[in-house]
Amino acid sequence: MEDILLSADPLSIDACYAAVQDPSCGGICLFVGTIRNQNKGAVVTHLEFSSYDAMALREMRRIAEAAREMHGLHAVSVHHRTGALAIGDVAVIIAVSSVHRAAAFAGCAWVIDELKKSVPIWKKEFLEDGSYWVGARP
Amino acid sequence: MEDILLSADPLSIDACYAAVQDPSCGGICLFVGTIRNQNKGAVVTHLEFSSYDAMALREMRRIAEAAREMHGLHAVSVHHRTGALAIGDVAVIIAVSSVHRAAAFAGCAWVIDELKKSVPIWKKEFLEDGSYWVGARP
Amino acid sequence: MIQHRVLAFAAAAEIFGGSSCAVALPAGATVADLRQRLLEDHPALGELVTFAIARNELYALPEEVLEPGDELVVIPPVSGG
Amino acid sequence: MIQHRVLAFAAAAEIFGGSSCAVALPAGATVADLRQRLLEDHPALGELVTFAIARNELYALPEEVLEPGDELVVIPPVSGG
Repeated sequence: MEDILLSADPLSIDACYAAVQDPSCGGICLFVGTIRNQNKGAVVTHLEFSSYDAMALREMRRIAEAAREMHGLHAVSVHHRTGALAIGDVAVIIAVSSVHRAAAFAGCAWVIDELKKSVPIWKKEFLEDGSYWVGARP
Repeated sequence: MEDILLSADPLSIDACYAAVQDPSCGGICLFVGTIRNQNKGAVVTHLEFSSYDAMALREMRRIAEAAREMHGLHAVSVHHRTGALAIGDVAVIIAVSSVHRAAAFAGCAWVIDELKKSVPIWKKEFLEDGSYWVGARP
Repeated sequence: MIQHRVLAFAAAAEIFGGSSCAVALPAGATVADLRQRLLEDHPALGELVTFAIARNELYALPEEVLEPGDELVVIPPVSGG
Repeated sequence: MIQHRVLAFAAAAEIFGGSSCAVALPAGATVADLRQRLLEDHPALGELVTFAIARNELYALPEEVLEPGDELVVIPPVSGG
């Protein structure tokens, strides 16, 4: 089962947990990505996400399905925020369940790695003296 | 920072998350261990934990401290249930925060591995036709 | 010639000066042709670390032939998560 | 001879038939001596995959010398998590 969400509202760890929990599973691994107050030494004040929603949802689902297949997971939940976020806000939650925990850890790490590589979502960091799209330019 | 709990009451994922969350950290990895409805093909009806509380708390703290040191983590939370649990109940929660996510995954996996090796807590599984202490006998 | 509408997000939208631009290409033109034309029309795209082109919500291969009505999108380096 | 009280949990408590047992050992006896005596007094401990002995809430090494008043505990294979 895959549970995919792109939302302008605050994300819920409990919702992701509930989406993957199952009596057959002994291990659930979650990754929660939050907004840091600095990046490469610069002070970050806040952040905005831009997203190509239809393709982002399609890519998130593709990654979740591939993770289930590759790592033999029971269920995968991928929730990502959109819009303006403050320091400490949750940007992304990944939750995966499996019968044994090694697969849960490996699958969860794989999902967030892939998400950061291919899902069309862009982060604009606002510093005290300007803003820039993260990773866009050398 | 280490946050250690051994509790007869239901565990809270939100409490573990809150204990480790910090504006300097971009990644939090959680592991949630739940009671499975079967083990090696046998149907499990419920489960009881026995624990040597003082030493269990001491070992949980030692593991959390070692994980922080080894993996450069910001904070580690380790909560474990005691008493009688039903299928699907949460037995253990590990949460770790770090500046970068690779350390969070590695540290969280290390903590649950170590906990299962050395923390003096014992699981009695109740099957439809009897009960046994998990792992005690060959 | 076929008129294509090309959408852009994030750094690419700032380079376009808007969320889309129009590109006219001969019938049979490929994704590689579109890329080259975009770089000619908007040289600042060359300042990006890289960019991909999505066609109908999938990452497109250079040799894919553009069809009228395709949803074409410039994808600058992603940074979600 | 020093009287030691040895606590037990889980499978070890079932073997003891209670949460503790008494063991008398000469002064200077080690954790290894205690282990041997426990196996003599409760041969069923040998049916466990293994067991450790904790002394004052720490896993004890075989050569450690027991002191009067030590908190000694038989630790059968743990299975938390």
